Amino acid sequence: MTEFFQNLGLSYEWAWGLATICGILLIALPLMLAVAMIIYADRKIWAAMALRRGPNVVGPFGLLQSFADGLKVFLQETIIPSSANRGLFLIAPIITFTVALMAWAVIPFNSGAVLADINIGLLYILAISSLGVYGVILSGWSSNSKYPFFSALRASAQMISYEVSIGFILIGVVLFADSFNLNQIVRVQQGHGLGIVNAFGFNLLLFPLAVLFFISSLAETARTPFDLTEAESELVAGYQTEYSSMSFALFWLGEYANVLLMCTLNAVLFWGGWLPPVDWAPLYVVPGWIWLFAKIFFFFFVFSWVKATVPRYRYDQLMRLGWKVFLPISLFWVFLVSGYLMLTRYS
Amino acid sequence: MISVGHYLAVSAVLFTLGVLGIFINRKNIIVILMAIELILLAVNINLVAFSAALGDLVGQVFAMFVLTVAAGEAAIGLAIIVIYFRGRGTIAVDDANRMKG
Amino acid sequence: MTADLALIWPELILTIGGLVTLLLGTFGGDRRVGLYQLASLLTLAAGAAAVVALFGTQASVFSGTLAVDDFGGFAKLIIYAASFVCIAIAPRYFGEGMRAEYSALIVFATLGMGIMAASRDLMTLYIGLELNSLGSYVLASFMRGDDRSSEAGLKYFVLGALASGFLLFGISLLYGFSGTTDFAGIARAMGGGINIGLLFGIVFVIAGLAFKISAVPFHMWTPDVYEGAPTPVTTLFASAPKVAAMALLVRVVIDAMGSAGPALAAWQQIIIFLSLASIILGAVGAIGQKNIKRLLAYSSINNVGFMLIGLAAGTQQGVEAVLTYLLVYVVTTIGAFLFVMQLRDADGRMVESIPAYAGLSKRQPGLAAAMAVFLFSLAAIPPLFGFWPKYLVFEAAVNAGLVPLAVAGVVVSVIGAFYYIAIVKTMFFDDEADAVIRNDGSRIEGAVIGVSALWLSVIGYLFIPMLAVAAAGAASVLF
Amino acid sequence: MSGLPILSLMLAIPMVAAILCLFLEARPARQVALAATLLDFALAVLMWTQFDIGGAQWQFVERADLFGRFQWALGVDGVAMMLVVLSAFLMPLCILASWESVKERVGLYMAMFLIMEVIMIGVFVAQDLLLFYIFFEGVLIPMYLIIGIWGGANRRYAAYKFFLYTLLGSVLMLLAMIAMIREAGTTEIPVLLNYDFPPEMQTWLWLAFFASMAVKMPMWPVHTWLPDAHVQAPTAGSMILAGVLLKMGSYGFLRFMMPMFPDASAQFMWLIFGLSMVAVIYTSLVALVQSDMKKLIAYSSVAHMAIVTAGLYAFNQQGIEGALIVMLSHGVVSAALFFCVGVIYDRLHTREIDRYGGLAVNMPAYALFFLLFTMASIGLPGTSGFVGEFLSLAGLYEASSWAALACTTGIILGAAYMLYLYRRVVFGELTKDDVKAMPDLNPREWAIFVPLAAVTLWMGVYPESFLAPMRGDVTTVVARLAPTKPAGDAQLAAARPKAAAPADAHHAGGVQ
Amino acid sequence: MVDLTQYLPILIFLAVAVGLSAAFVFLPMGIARLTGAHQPDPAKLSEYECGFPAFEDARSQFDVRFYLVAILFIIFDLEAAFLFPWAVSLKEIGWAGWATMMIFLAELAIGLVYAWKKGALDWE
Repeated sequence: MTEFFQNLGLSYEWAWGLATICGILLIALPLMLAVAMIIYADRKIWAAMALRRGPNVVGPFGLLQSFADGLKVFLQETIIPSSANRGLFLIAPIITFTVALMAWAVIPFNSGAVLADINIGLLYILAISSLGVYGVILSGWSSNSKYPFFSALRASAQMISYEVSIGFILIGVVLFADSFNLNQIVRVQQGHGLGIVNAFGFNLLLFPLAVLFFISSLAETARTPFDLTEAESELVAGYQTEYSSMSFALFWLGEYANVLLMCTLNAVLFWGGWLPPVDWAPLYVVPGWIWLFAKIFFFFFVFSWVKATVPRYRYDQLMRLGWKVFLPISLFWVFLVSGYLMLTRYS
Repeated sequence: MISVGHYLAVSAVLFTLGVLGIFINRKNIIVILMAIELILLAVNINLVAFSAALGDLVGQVFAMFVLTVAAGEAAIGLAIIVIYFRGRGTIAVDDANRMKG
Repeated sequence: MTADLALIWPELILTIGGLVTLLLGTFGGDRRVGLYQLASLLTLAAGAAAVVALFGTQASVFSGTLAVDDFGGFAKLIIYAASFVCIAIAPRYFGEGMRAEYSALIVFATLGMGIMAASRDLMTLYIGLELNSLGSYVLASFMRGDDRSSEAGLKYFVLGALASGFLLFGISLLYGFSGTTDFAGIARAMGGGINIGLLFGIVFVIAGLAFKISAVPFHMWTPDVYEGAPTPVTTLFASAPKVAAMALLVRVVIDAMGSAGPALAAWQQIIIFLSLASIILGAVGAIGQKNIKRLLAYSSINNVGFMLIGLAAGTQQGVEAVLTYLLVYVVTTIGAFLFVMQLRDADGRMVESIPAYAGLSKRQPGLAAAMAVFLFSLAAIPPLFGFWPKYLVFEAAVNAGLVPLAVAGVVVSVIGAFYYIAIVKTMFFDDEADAVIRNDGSRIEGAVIGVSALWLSVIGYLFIPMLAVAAAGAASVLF
Repeated sequence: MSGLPILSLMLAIPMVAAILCLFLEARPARQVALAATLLDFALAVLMWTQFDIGGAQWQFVERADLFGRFQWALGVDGVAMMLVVLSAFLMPLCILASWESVKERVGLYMAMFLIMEVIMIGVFVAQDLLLFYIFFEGVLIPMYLIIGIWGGANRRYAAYKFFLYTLLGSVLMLLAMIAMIREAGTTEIPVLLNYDFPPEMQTWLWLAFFASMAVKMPMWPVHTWLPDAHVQAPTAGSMILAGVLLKMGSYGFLRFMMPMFPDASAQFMWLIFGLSMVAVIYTSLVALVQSDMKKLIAYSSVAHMAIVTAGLYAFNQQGIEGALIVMLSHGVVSAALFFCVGVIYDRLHTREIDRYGGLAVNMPAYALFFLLFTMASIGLPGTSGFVGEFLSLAGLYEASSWAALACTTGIILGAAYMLYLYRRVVFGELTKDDVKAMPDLNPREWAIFVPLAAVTLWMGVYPESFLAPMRGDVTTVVARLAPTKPAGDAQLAAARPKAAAPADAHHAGGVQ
Repeated sequence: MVDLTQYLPILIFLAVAVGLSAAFVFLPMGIARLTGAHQPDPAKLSEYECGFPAFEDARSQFDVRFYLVAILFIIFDLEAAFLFPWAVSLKEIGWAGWATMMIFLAELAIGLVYAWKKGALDWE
C-alpha cells in the first residue's frame, strides 16, 4: 500500500505513514463491525438454543439490533457517580477498549497480512492482554461502589490465574513452532498433523494443550461458565455496574473484541490460522482470511454454545481448576513437549 | 536519532523519581512498593539500552534476572505488608514507628 | 558443565538440602520441628564439608561467573557455621512457632550468601545477594503475630529493596561503561582510566553493598531490624550476611575495581568515608540505648567500620585483616546474641532491656562473665582476642599509609569502649534489678557461649598462626 | 639462664590460681590466692638471688613462637627484675589486706587480683612489643572490675574514668607500635632498643607513647583519674594501683621512650620538665587542702611520679637511678600509706580526716608505722624516700637547675601536707567515742606492716642492694641518650667527661 | 542500536486506538449536553445499592486471598518469562540447556507443591 501512496507523489515516509493508518483503520473499523455483528450472533445463538427467537425487530432478522443499541447508548447521558474518582472512572473504559484493539496489531489475517510483523508477536499478545486487567481493576476501584469493586477483584484474580496457565501452554506451541512470530507459527502448522492436516491441534502432544487453551480462554474472557465477575444474582452487572452510555458500551465492545481475539488465537495457535484445514492444493484457492474467519466463527459458536448450555462454576471451583489442574498440567506439558523435541528434533 | 544518552537520561529520571517516591512519600507503603518497581525498571532500561548499544546480550539477560527478582521482591513485599496490616490495621508509613531510638 | 557442577558441591548440597527441608516441612506437618531442623543442620554440615574438601582448588565455573577459591571457601565456612548455630538455637525461642520454613529459609539465604562470597561477575553477585535478601526479609518478619517483627520485616524490605535498586543502577552503569559484567573485564576496562559513568557505577555499587553490611550512611535499618526481628534471626543478620557482604565488597573493590590503578583512588575514598562514618556513628549512636539488641546493632555498625579500615588499605594484608576480623566478629556477636537469648523474665518473655541486667553477675556469674568477655572483646581490650583483628586492621591501614584514618579509628574506638563497659557496669556493679530474670538456657547454647567466650579470651591467640595461614591463603587469591 | 622457665612459671602460677578461685568459696579462695602469691614472691626472690649482676643485659630469657606474628618472649633486665620483685612482694600483702574487708564475691575478687599479678609481671617481663601491649592494656579489665565492684559509693564513675582515660592514651601508643614494627621489621624489644628511628618519626612515636605513659603515670594534667580511682578503689586496689600500676608508666618512659627515641626525648625534655614542675607544686598544693585521706595520698603519688619523670629526663646516671629508687620506694611506701588508711577505714568506714584524731593514744603501734611511712614519703634520711629523691634531684640539678628548684619546693610542700595529715589523724585529743573504740593492729595487720617497714628501712639504709642490679641498665640508657643529651645549665662535676663511658659508670654509686 | 521501526505501526495503532476510545467516551458526553439528555440529579449520581444508602465505605477490607493470588501470579508468571527465550533457543543450547531448565521447573514445581500443601491454592 505504501507504493500506492508513493505513486500519488508522496515521499516514502508520508506514504508509509498513510499506509499504516489505513491498515490500522482496516483492522479497527471492521473489527468494531464484527463485534457488533457478533453480539447479535451471540444473542441469536443463545436464543436459538433456548428455543427463543432473539432480536428480530430492527432490520431484517434483527440484524441491525446492535447498531440500534449502539445509537441508543451513544445518545444517552453519561452518569458519573458523585463518589467516583472522575479521572480514573473515565480512563478505565478507554484502557479496556484500547487494549482490546491493540492486540490485533500482530494478528496475521493472511500470509503476511499483518500490521506489524514483529518477531515476538506472541509475547506482544501476552503482554497486551495482561494489560486488560488494569481496565477492569480501575473501573471497579474508581466507581467507589461495593459491587463493582468486588467484581473487579474477582475478575482480575480470575484473569491472572488463568494467564499463568496460558503462559505455560503457549510455551508448548512456541517450542513446536520455534518462533514467536504468529505468521511463522501458522506456517509451521502447514501439514503438521499426519502430513496433511494444517493444525497443531491434531498433534497428540499438543491436543491437550489446545483443550486447555480453549477452556482458559473462556475463563480469561470471563465467559460462561466462568462469568463470575458479573454473576447478576450477586454482583449486579460486574465492574461496569456504575457505567452508563457509551462508556458502558466500551466495556461491552472490549469484552467481545477480546472474545474474538481469543477465538482468533485458538485458530491461529492450534488450528492453522489462515491455512485451510487440510494441506490440499485446491483449498489454497480460497483466500486465507476466509479460512481464518471461518475458524474464528466456529470457535465463537462454541463459545456461545457453552454459554447457553453449561452452568456457572463456583468461584472456588474456578480457582481450583486454574491453579490445581491447569497449572500443573501445563507445567508438566512443558517438560513433555520439550523432552519430546529434544529426543526427536534436536538430538 | 536516539542515542544511549537519551535512554540514560530517561532511566536516571525514573530512578530519581523512584528514590524520591520512597523518601518523600509519607502516606502509603504500597506506593513505596511501586517506587521500588520504578527503580528496577529504570535499571532495566539502562541494561537493555546498553545491551543494544554494545551489541552484547548480557545486559538483556541481566534484565530478565532483574525482572524475576523484582517479581519475587514484590511478592514478598506484598506478603510482608499483609501481615503488617493484620497486626497494625494500617499501612500508613508514619505509623511504622513501634521502634525508636 | 558437568565439570563445573563438580566444583559447586557446596551450593548443590545447600540447594537440595533446602528443598528437601521445605518438602519435609510441607508434608510432615508443623509438629516434627526436630526433623526439619536436623535436615537443615545436616545440609549445612555437609555443605561445610564440601567447602573444606574444595580448599586449595582454584577455578572459576559457569563461564567465569562463579569463583571456586580459598577466599570464597574461607567466607563460606564462617557463613555456614553461623547459619548452623542460628538454626540450632531457634527451637527454644520459637517453641511452637518454629516452622520448617525457618530452617529452609536460612538454608536458602545461606546459599545466597555463599554465592555472594564466591561471585566474580555482577550477575552472580546480584543473584546471590537477592537470594540472601529475599530470605532475610521473610525471616525478619517471621513471627507473624508480633508487631515489632512485622515492622522490622517491612523496614528491612523497603530499605533493602532500595539498596538493591542502588546496587543495580550502579551495576547497569558499570556494565554499560565497561562493556562486561565480569569482574576481571571491568578491572581491565578501568585500567584505562575512569570516566564519569564508571565513577557513578562505583559509587552506586558500593552504596548498595554498604547497605548490606550496614555501613553508615546506609545503616538506618539496622537498629530497628535488629530489635524487631526474632532474636535467632537477628543473630543471623548480625553474623553470616555481614561476612557474605563484606567478602563480596572485598571482591568487588579488589577484583573488579582493582587494587592499583586509577580506580583505587576512587573507591578508596568512598570506603574511607564509609568506614569513618560507621565507626563514629556506630559508637555515638549506641550511647544511651536501652535495648541490648539495638545496642548490638550499633556495635555491628561500628565493627563494620573497623573492617572497612582494613579494606580501605586495599592491600593483601588489609584483606587478611578483614577476614580475620570477620571470623572473630562473628564468634563474638553470636556469643553476645546467645547471651541475650538466655534470659527471660517471669512471664517467659525475653529480657532485652539493659537496665534489667543489673546485678546479673550475682545471679548468673558464668553467663555474666561470658558476656563481659564478649563485650570487652568487642571493645578490643587486650588480652581478649577481639584486640587482634583490630590490631591487624590498623596495621594494614598504617602500612598502606592511611595513618590519619587509623588515628581516627583508634580514638573513636575509645568511645565504643564506653558503651560496652557500660553494660559490664550494669551487670557487675549495679544492684540487682527487680525484674525477675531466669536463665532457661539449654546445654547446647551454654556450651556454645562457653566455647566462644573461652576462645575469645587469651586462648584465641594460640590460633593466630592457623588463622594467619588461612587468611593469607584466602586473601592471596585476590592479588 | 637455662633450666627453670622462671618467668613463665611466675605468670602461670597466679593464672592457674585465678581460674581456681573463680570456682571456690570465700575461705579457700583467700587461701589459694595467698598461697599462690607467696609462691610467686618466693620465685621472685629466687630470681633476684640468681640474677647475675653485671652479666648479660637480658636474663631469664624465654622464647616460644606461639603466636605467629609475635612471640612469647620473656626476659628481664635489672630494672624489670626489681619491678617484678616489687609486684610479687606487694601482692601477698594486698591479699592479706583484703582478707577481712572484702566479703562479697571473694572468689572473683581474688581471681581479679591474681590476674592483675599475671598482667603486672607480664608487663615488666615482656620482650615483645605486642606482648607488652597486650599485658599493658590488659590491666584495664581487672582494675575496672576491682574498682567497680568492690569500690566506694562513687565507684562507677571512678571505674569509667580510669578505664577511658587509660584506654584513650594507650590506643595511640598502639598505632605508634604498628609504625615501629613496620619501620624496624621486628617486634622484639631488645632489637628495637638499638634501632635508630628517623628523627622526625621519633617525634610522632614519642608523642604517641607519651600519650599513653603520661596517663598511666599519671602526669599533670591527665592525672585527674587517679584521685577518683584511688578514693573509690578498695584498700588493696589502691595499694596495687599506687604500688605497681603507676610504675608501668615510668617503666614505659625508661624502657621505650628514652632509649628508643633519644632524639625526640631530648627534644621534648622541656615538656617533661615543665609538666613535672607544675605537677610537683600544683598537686602538692592541692594535696594540702584535701579532707579525704586517700585523695591526699593520691595527689602525693602524682607529685612523686613527677619527680620520677624529672629524674628520668635528667639523662644522667644519678637522675635515672634516683628515679628508679623513687619508683621502688614509692611502690612500697604509697602502698603502705594506703594500707594505713585502709586500717582505720576498716574500723570507722570513713576517710574523712576530720573524723579521726588522737589515734596515738589508742593505737600506738599503728601510729608508729604510720609515722615511719609518712617520713619515708617525705624523704627523711634513713628511709627509702630520701635516697631516691636526693639522687634524682641531684641528677636533675645537673640538667636543669630550675627544674630541680621547683621539685625541691614540691618536696618541701610534700612534707607540709604529709605532716599536716599525720597531725590531724594521729595527734590531738582523742575526743570522738567511735574513734576511741578502735582497737590497735591485729596480727594480720602486723604481718603486713612489718615487711613493708622492713623494706622501707632497708632501702633507706642500704640502697645498693636495689641499685646494683639496675645500674648496668641505667648506664646503657645513659649511653644511648648521650649523643642527643643537651647541655645542662649546672655541672656538679665539671671535670667529668660529657659522654659517660660505660666503664667509669660502673663504679659509680650514690653521689658523685 | 536495535531497529525498532517495526514497532512504529504499533505505536501509531496505540495513538489511533486511544483516540478512538476517548472519542467514544467523551463525544456522548458532549452530545448529551446538546440534546438535553444530560440531567444529573443526586439520586442518579449516587452509587448503586440495593435500595438503602450505603452502610459502609466501598473501600473496605477484602479477602486477603486476593493478595495471595496476586503474589502467586507474580511468581509463576515471571518464571514463565525465563521459558520464552529458552523455548526458541532450545536447539542451540542442547541437553545441558534443557536439563537446566528442567531443574528450574522442578524447583518451580516444588514451590507449587508447597503452596498447594500450605493451602494457598484453596479458596474455601
